Amino acid sequence: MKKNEVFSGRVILLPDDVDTDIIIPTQYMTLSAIKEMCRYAFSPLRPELAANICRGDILVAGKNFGCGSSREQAPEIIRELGIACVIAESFARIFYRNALTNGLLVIEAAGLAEHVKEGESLTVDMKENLLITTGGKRLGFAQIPSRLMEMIEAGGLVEYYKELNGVKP
Amino acid sequence: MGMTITEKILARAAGEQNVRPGQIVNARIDWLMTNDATTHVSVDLFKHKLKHPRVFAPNNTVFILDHNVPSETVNTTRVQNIMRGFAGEHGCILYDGEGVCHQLMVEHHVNPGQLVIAADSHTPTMGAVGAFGAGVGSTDFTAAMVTGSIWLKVPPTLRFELKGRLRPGVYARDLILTIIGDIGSDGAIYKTMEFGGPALSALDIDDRMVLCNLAAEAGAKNGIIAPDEIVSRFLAGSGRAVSAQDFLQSDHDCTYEKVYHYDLDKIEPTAARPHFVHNRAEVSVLEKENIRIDQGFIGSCNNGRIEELRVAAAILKGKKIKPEVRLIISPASRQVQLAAMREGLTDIFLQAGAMVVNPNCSVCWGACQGVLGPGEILISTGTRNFKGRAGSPDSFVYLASAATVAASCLEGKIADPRKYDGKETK
Amino acid sequence: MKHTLFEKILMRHTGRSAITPGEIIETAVDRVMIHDFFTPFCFAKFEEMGFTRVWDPEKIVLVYDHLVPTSFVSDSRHHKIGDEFARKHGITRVHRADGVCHQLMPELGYVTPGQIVLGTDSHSVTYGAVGALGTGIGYTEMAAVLGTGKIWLKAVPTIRVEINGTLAPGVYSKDIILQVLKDLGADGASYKVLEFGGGTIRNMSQEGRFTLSNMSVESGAKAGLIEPDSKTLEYCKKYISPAGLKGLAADDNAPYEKRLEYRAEELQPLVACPYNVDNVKPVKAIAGKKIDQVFLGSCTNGRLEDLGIAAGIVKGGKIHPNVRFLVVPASRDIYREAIRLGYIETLVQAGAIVNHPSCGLCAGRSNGVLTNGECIVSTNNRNFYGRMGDDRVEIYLASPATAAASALEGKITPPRAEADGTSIDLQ
Amino acid sequence: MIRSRIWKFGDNVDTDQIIASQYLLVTEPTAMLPFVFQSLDPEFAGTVKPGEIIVAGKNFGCGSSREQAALVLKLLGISVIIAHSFGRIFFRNCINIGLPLVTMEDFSSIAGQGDEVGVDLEQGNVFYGEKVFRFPEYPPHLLAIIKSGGLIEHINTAQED
Repeated sequence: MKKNEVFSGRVILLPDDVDTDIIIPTQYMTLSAIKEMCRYAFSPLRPELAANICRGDILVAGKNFGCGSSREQAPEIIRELGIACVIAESFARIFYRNALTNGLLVIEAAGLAEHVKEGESLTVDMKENLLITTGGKRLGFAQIPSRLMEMIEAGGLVEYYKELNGVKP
Repeated sequence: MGMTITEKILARAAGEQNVRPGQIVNARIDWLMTNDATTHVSVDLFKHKLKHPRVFAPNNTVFILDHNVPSETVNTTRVQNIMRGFAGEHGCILYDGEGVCHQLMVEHHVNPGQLVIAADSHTPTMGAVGAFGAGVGSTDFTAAMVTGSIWLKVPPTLRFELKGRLRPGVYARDLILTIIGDIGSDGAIYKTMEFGGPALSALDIDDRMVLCNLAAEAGAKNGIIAPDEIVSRFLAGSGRAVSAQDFLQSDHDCTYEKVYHYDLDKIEPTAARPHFVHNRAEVSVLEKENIRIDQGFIGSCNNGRIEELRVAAAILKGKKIKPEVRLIISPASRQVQLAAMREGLTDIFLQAGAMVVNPNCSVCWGACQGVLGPGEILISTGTRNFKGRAGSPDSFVYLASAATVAASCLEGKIADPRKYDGKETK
Repeated sequence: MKHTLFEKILMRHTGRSAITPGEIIETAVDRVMIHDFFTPFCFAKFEEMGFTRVWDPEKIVLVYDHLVPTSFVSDSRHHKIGDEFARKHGITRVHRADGVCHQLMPELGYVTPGQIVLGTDSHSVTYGAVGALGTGIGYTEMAAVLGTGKIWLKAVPTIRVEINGTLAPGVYSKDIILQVLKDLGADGASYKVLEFGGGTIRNMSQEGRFTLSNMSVESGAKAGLIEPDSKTLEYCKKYISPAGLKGLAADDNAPYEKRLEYRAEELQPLVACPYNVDNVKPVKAIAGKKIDQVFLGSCTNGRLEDLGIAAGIVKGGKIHPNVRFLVVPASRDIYREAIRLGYIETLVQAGAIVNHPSCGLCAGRSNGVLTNGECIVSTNNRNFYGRMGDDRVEIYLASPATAAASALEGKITPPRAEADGTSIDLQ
Repeated sequence: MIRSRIWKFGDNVDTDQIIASQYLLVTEPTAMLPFVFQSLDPEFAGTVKPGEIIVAGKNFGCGSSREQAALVLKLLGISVIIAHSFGRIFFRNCINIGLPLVTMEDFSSIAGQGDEVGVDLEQGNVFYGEKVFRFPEYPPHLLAIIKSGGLIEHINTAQED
């Protein structure tokens, strides 16, 4: 994900307070690999959703997305499913931080949900910090602090320290 | 011609004067029992297959939740709720998480001379109080619950004549593992294992339950010991008066298919290697093989009573188990749990680093609590060590006495308990 | 410049004489805790990042509590990986079956007032009850902390929660935090710190205070701090001297973004209803709802005082036949002390199923999971979809007193049934 | 007359090997089938075909009284089990659910995995290559249960008349 990129993707609409027990229920967290957990993502809320997510889709949610447990499998699974970015009115603190740690682009923007329908395309302009709906509605969002942007571009904290510790790719 | 105690019980239950081995009888049942591993199959048959479903004797039908308590999956809870609903609907007795099924039956219900049928293979435990106890499957159980009786082939009896006295650090558990090592896990198929002889005067109810319970692992239909003064004292202690004519004894001129003789002075601490109960080895031999262990378990209907907990506490007192070893202790019933707290045993276990869990089948059942991962090694006072019994198909279970389990957890490898001079001798 | 307790702790660690919300600082960490659920993930990231040794083995604590005793074949792998990492890096503080991580950390002195302590669990905020900055982070971030001993933190505004007066009988610290969650909402303290104070807090036992800090995260809070005092000193006496508390107090009229004021007398027994922690109602409002199970335990309400309150209520009574009453003491020492005081015997005689200290059902994987259509009153801290088995199990979060009263009646019941005058007395 | 391929098993195959405890507490029996013989022969559950026959040594089905051990073999389509000897409760459970068993000493040392075997339950004959082996008649009361297709069916008819 480069700094000034412009990309678009299919919208998936989620409500307020989507907690991390919904994103990945506890009983699947001892599976040895993130890949194996993906098919259970969101199962308590929408059991059919995980199987229908395609690479490049965009999650659009209400307030307090990712509240609850600090389980980092939640953002890791969302990234593994190929979600390009998560746009929510507000994020729970630990989820937001874990998302950055995993290089998952998370954008806070209010009032988007009323202007998009599930399945519609949405364009994200990281240069102008703009969200553009198929209906032509343009919504701005706050600039992501450069320190956090670096993390996302580096692909997350692991890549960041790999470089720092001189680990050969 | 005289009859054995088992033949007398079956004759009485079938309303016959006398019975012979091989004869088929239709026996009236005094107690029926089923647990959360088997009941849902019976309830399904009762509700969907039977044309005229009704429960013959609800107040003699006991439902016990003990195998997966507290429930580890939603499936288990659904199955357990079927059981709870049925017991409530038909007025059967229900124990919900109060302890292991056979322990509760002996503690609260079964009397000498009675006939007990249960959907659990360790029902021979009832022989400790001079009753006939045999295990059946869910369909048999359902039929028995509806008709109140069951067809049984009268088994020939093998007599185990016991003399002498167990030495310090040696327990009834070591004796029965030695016997099964001798006769093999099919050594008593379709037969009764009757234990008797002068040694019995020094074997209390706990020891007798250990012997009769594990008879199932030699394939026996039932295990039994003629009731005596020790049994009547035990029954009085739990508020049950029993008439003398229920204290059946084998006639002096009864016929035994075979008689085995055991001198208890010669018994050594014994274990069963994975993956068979008859795969016997002396603990002193295993000690030399430096077998590292991951987990120890003290509990089960065979070896989870206050007597075992006293033996384990005597060894663990003031010491600590190896840090990377898990020792799980499950009192066999609520009564044992309360007694262990009052006698300060629980505190000793907690100081030693053990886990003291709720009264249930626990690691012996191996499907809910204390489940082993691949490659892990368990030493257990449970009833079975079959492949994968306590979790992963690639895990290993050694069976042994509570003393051996406690000693092994102190050393992190299988160890002979006698060096801890088990002050708690019998 | 006036500062909150949170800002004072950051200043103490960075040597700065002032700090304002929004500033990002980097600070050393006094202690970290990793529990068994995340050992495989955390340590794999640590290796992947190319770290070869931990920054300081003395400052790392491993606690096995979510998967203890094991329920599935895959569980012990998490413990084996933890043991291996501890052996390789000389970590000696490994607790394999001693109780819940957030109870052990303060109980064993691994957290003391004024420290910064991180855990791979969102309820690490519990440590705020002894005046320490405790907060939860993800396992990748923890891997980086293991390698560097440092973390970046954003200074955030503080919300002051002031409670004065005396709680009515039957009303406990759990009811206070449920009231706060009702007023703030599940994200009311997101990117903020809660600071609890006032007369009611000063009179509250140290154990009661842990419940407040523990659930501050349920409103999104980064930390839930309580000014350490003589009670904290008594609780941590084996590990700190009075000097350790110097300077650990907010300045008078420190800059709070918001103040919540409560009169303790006006509070009543509350319950968080499915499926959100801020969906809080008076217990009276839903009294009478049939229940199938009660869980007494967790790092929120599994302490000695909680077991004592429940024992007082069930003493001489019998748990309702339709209810499974599961009790899990929060730590080994609490379990021993509760046995010595007779609490466990009373609970078992009433029909409770008492288990070895661990997260128990609160971990939400085994240990008493329920099916859709079933209903449970529980003293832990979360009631989301699927948190205790099937995805629509109804979980009602309440105090140990409400839980015990409900277990007796077989339906949701307030601890002091004022309505019909029958009072289920406490001790 | 049943004629089919056989699956060979050794001595002392206990019911934990047939179906492990952790798979028993399910409301839908078919949920157990993928795990049958998981610890002994993981291929079995996926490759066994309806009608096939199990041949085993001593003490087949020893151990636990779990009737699910008999049920899962019947649901997988096993038509008959021939063994040197059976665990007592397992024998009873198979009869009760209408899964026929044949006790025949040392047959397992003759027949090999995958061989063809024929079984005539009424006449009491087992055919292997050119050889014919007799096995003892069932006692009358067992034959009655087998004929009605199982114990419950037997009770239903008995309660009728």
